[in-house]
Amino acid sequence: MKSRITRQVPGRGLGLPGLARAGALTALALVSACKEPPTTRRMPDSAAASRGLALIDKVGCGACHEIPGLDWPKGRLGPSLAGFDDVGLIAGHLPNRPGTLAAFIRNAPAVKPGSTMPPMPLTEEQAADIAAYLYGIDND
Amino acid sequence: MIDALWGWPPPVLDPAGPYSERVTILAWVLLAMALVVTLIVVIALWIAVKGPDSLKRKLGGEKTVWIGGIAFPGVVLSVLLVWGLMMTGSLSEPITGKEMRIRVVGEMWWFRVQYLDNQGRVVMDGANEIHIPTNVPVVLELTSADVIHSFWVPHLSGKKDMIPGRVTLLRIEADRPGVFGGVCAEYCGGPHALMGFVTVAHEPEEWKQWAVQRNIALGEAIEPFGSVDVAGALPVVDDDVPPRIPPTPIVGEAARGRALFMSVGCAACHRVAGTEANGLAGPDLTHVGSRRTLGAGILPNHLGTMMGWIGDSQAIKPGIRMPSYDRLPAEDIAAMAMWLEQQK
Amino acid sequence: MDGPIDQPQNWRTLVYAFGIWLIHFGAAYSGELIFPNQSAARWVAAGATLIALAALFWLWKRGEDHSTLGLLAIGIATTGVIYDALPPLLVW
Amino acid sequence: MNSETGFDPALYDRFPTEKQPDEDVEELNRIWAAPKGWGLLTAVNNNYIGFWYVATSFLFFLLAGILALGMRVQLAAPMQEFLPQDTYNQFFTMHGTVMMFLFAVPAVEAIGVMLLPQMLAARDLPFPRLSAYAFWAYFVGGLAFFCSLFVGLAPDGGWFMYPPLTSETYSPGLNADFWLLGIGFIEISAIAGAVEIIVGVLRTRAPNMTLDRMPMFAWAMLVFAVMIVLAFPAVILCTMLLEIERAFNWPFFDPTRGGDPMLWQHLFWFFGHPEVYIIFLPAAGLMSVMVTSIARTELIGYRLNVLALVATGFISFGVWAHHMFATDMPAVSTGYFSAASMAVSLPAGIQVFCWIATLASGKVQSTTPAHFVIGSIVTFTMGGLTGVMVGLVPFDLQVHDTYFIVAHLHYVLIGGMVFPMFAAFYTWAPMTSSKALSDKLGKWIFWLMFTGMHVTFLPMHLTGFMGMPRRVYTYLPGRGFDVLNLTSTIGSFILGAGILLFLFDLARNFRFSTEESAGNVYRGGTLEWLPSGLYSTRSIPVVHSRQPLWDNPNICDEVEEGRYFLPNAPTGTRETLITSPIRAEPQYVQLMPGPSPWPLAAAVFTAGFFLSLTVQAYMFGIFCGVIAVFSVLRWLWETDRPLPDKKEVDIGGGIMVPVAITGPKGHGWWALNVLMVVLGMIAFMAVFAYLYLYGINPEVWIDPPSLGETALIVGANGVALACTWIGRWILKRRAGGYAHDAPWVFQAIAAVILAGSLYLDMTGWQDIGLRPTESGMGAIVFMLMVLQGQVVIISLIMAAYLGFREARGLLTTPTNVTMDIVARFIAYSAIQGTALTLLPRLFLGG
Repeated sequence: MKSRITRQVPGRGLGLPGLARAGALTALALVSACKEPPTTRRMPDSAAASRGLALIDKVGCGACHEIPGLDWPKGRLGPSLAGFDDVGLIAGHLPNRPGTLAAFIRNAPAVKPGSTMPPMPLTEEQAADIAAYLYGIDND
Repeated sequence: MIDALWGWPPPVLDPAGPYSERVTILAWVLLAMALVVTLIVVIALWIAVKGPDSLKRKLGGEKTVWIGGIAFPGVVLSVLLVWGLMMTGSLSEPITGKEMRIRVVGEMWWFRVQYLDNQGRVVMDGANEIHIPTNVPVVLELTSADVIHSFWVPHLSGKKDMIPGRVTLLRIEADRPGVFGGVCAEYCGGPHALMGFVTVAHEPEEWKQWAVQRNIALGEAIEPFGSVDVAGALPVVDDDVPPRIPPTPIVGEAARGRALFMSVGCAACHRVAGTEANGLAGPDLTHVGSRRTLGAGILPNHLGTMMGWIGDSQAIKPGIRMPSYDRLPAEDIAAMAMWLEQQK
Repeated sequence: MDGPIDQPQNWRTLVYAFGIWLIHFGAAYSGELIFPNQSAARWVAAGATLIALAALFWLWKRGEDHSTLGLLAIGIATTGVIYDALPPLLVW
Repeated sequence: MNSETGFDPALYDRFPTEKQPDEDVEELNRIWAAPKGWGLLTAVNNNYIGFWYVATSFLFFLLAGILALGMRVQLAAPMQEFLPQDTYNQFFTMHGTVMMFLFAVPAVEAIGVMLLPQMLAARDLPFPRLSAYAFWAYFVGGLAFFCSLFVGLAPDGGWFMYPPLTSETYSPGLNADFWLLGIGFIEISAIAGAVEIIVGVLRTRAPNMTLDRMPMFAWAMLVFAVMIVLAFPAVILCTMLLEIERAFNWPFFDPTRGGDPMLWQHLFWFFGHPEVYIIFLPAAGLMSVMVTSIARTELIGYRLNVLALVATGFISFGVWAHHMFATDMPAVSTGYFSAASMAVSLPAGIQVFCWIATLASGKVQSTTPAHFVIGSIVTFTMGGLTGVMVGLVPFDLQVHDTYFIVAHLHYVLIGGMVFPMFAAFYTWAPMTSSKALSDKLGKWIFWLMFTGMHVTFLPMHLTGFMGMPRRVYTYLPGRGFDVLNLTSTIGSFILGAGILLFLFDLARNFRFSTEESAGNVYRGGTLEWLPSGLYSTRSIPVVHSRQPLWDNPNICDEVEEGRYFLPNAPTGTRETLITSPIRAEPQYVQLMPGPSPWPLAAAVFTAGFFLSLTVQAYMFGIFCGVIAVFSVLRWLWETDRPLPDKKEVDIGGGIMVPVAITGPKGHGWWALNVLMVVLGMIAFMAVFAYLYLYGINPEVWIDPPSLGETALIVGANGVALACTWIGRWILKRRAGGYAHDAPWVFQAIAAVILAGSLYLDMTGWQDIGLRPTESGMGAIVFMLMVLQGQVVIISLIMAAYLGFREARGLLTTPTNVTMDIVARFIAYSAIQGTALTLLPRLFLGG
């Protein structure tokens, strides 16, 4: 039942099997080859994203996660969120969609029973803003 | 959050109490003086270098030195000195012994806070957070457990060093409720940069509630917030007061967290009143769940940050004495964090 | 400005005046060091100030024709002594 | 009074004399020639030592500047990881320490060594081998100290090194020891330099250059050197205390055993604040000299300026505790220091307005030095004004230890010292270089540095108001500091670019040369612009005004033709003219030592000694120490030479003066007195430390040993004192004859008695159970004995040295310089021993 805390590369930390990740990347590359700008896949609202970063700072998500754009803290208890928009599944389970992500941020154990990520003191709108920011992280 | 306490307007120029207020007036006058004198010197230099000959001739003699270098500074300095000394006098009026007393001990790299009764006995322990009522002068007994630190809440007062082997006294008073940030101002090695705390000023009624919530029984004979006498704002507690009962019932994960806290080593350094955790090296965690910050004023305090702090405090504040518990499974850390967050 | 420094009267006045300031300062501060926050320290300071002012007065009377340099040195040293006499008066 | 020494001023009218033969110049060249090749390292002439000294201090300026840039990058944004925490803590400690101790003090001293002999028209400084030793100790020790950074052992306790953070408990590594090591060297070289400068300024001026005609720089250096002599002993003592606490666990600063951490702060700042003026005053002296040449007119308020220098020198000793307002000093005490801090601003104001008035009275040329000088006045004024602000206690308590102070001190130091130094580089580089620096490039450099300086430090005032403390390796995001810090970082790189451009200018134009010089580019009026070689000027002119070169257009030719004092080398060796301290009347000709490898060896082995102690290689340390002492004695061996046949020589114009001299007129007597003042100040500071610790922790004081024992010790010291006098008396009685053993044997007996009485003192305290490791009292009482032990060891070495000289027949009768110095030093030891014994045994015993 217990998962060890690991300091691993981000992809593995999220429990995404290497093969599936490679496949997803290939698929993504194919898709982006025919579509115009790859960022249109999910178009985060930039105002929301900047509100999201401020909230991340204020709430202290960095205590557990390394998050691009956040100088400090860079906690290592949870997985790094670098390259988050490329991740197919949240916590290895849930489809990586804005609504789901926001719900997960706000109350992870409710969305995914057994998650060790605790509920966060955030409103729904705030969680949505943070989700918007996380989708804006582009490490490609 | 503490983030909001800094920045604009600069705390030094944004007083929240009678002591800092007078200093702020002095600061503005001094700034104006500095600006005016700088302008005078710059204009004089301009005349000396590029100015018309008639002005140059007036400036180019010993008279300039007598007026500009002796008479003018003499007057300005004398006035400032008299004002500064009078202010020093009024800010350091003797302590009557009737003020509310709180002891703050500088430790590498956090602040131990102990609320004292009017006999000087500790009635409640805390860390990195000082709660005071507004419009009541509070005398802080400052000392240090290791090296020299310095206590500074710019909104409320100037700073005072915390020196091992000595107790220094600092009076603070807030005239409006609010949350005011503070820092250690004397270099104390290692992560000195991340050693902060918050001072919370409450309306007196609210402060009283806060004290009551913490099981500090207010004695009947003493009315701490009467019009004049604020002596022993925290009243005498009998020595045989029963240990405080943690406010929330211990069930489920939290119960497991409590057991873990006792078994994995936390209890050796931390104290939680009413439990067997009795360590004195680290901050007292009896009311940790109600504190605004973690890690000496650097992180907001909630379940998530508590987990991150326990799991890898060294990544957040390198060099501190608490090790990272990164060998523990996340579930265990979550359980402990849950229990700690219940310690309101 | 008159007062050639190579004349003994001038350089001596210069050194004595500020020497008196330094001794006065040392005496007043020592008083506070030995009797911190006590009224005895104020008496020490008051006594030191009187002696210092008397010494400066003597320095002024000593030379018949003081140069401007000597007078200014005595003036600034006196200002300094008065400055250091203020704390026990104003800081209560 | 027209004469100080009985010299008839009318004799000056004989000058200029006839033109002297040119062959004399060749002899001067031969006598003063520098060794070739690697032998150049043994050179002691100020033209070389001064230049190396300046270059080394500038190297440390660059190194410390690079550290500053590293720190600024780290602070450009919140919570960065460019420099890890412990590296940053080492960086800021080293930046402060190197800038203050290895750059600022040595730099002004170096400029003094280089310029003073020329400005005073002396052949060289009075003790050239001492200068060489001071330089090499600084060079070797400074580099070794800086290299600790590369192995991660650099100190990290801040440049002020407050215990208990720096005590063994909280700084167990070698880092803090390296700080103490580095400071040890700078103490040695600063004191040596101060002795040199005091004697040099007072005794080697050109004839008739009275105190009223001395260049302002010489005045500033005189005050500077006196301040070093009075202030450095405090830091010498407190570094000794800390090192002994760290190495042997004597609790001077440990409050749990009756010590007190505040003792360090008092001792450190008693040195630390005068230190600021020690740095600023020489630069102010340079400013006064440069404004005259920039404005092409006499300095307005010359005497006011001297008054300001002297006043600053005195008052700066009453401001040290304004660094300590936030400790628990009584409010009245803070008032005294606040008042003195206000008073010390007055002289600074006088100087600034003297410069402005001088500029206004002349016609300002738009040159590079002019730019730097004006930039300096503006910047220094701003720093001075923030200084007045922090002199007021209530305001200081708010901004103390914040970035406001960082801004203040950089305004004062950059405006008051760095800008003047760059102006001086441009002004005096033509003196030592065959090519002048580029005036055009210089203006670019100025604007870059000036802009960079203000962009860096002006925002810091606000950063401080916003609550950012000093000495932080990082800061949290979202506190409003970000933009200001980024601005400061950008500014620091602009400043850095200016200095980089200066290096380019140096590389392109600077060509060190002792033969040819680029000439008097900025048309200064003081004597350093006379034509000169390694022997300085051909002949030493009679000075009739403050700007001799302006007032006598022919002076250069007259000097070159040998028409003044000492146009040749009458004794056939290196020599200079010693003049009287106030009116500069010729007194005698001093014989000077030439190149020698021994100062270099002494410096290297001194460095080896301290380094070995730091890394705890004690045996090797002792080995180095012995060689160092031997080297010093070996270099001294040649300095007190038997007199040449001629007892008196013609120094020009038929004026006869003696060759070499003993007693109060001699330059060696003056140097020894300065040294005794230093030792006396160390002892005085130790007395203060004793009384202070007693005042704080009287409960650890115990009753002293018996009065009988005390009387015995004092009696023995009295006998020793008598012996030193008897030895000299016997030597005098042997006038004309052979000295025999008695004179030196009496000195040796005196030294041995002193050692014995010290032993008695020590065992007396041990017998009543006092231990240095147990209490603050034990530590400080035994410390007094350590100090006495040092002078006793030196006394023993001196007595043995005297014996050797006697054996070689070098002990001349009826008086002898070495005998004079040894006897006086041992007598001093006896007096100091008596005082330090009596203090703990009689005063406040319990």
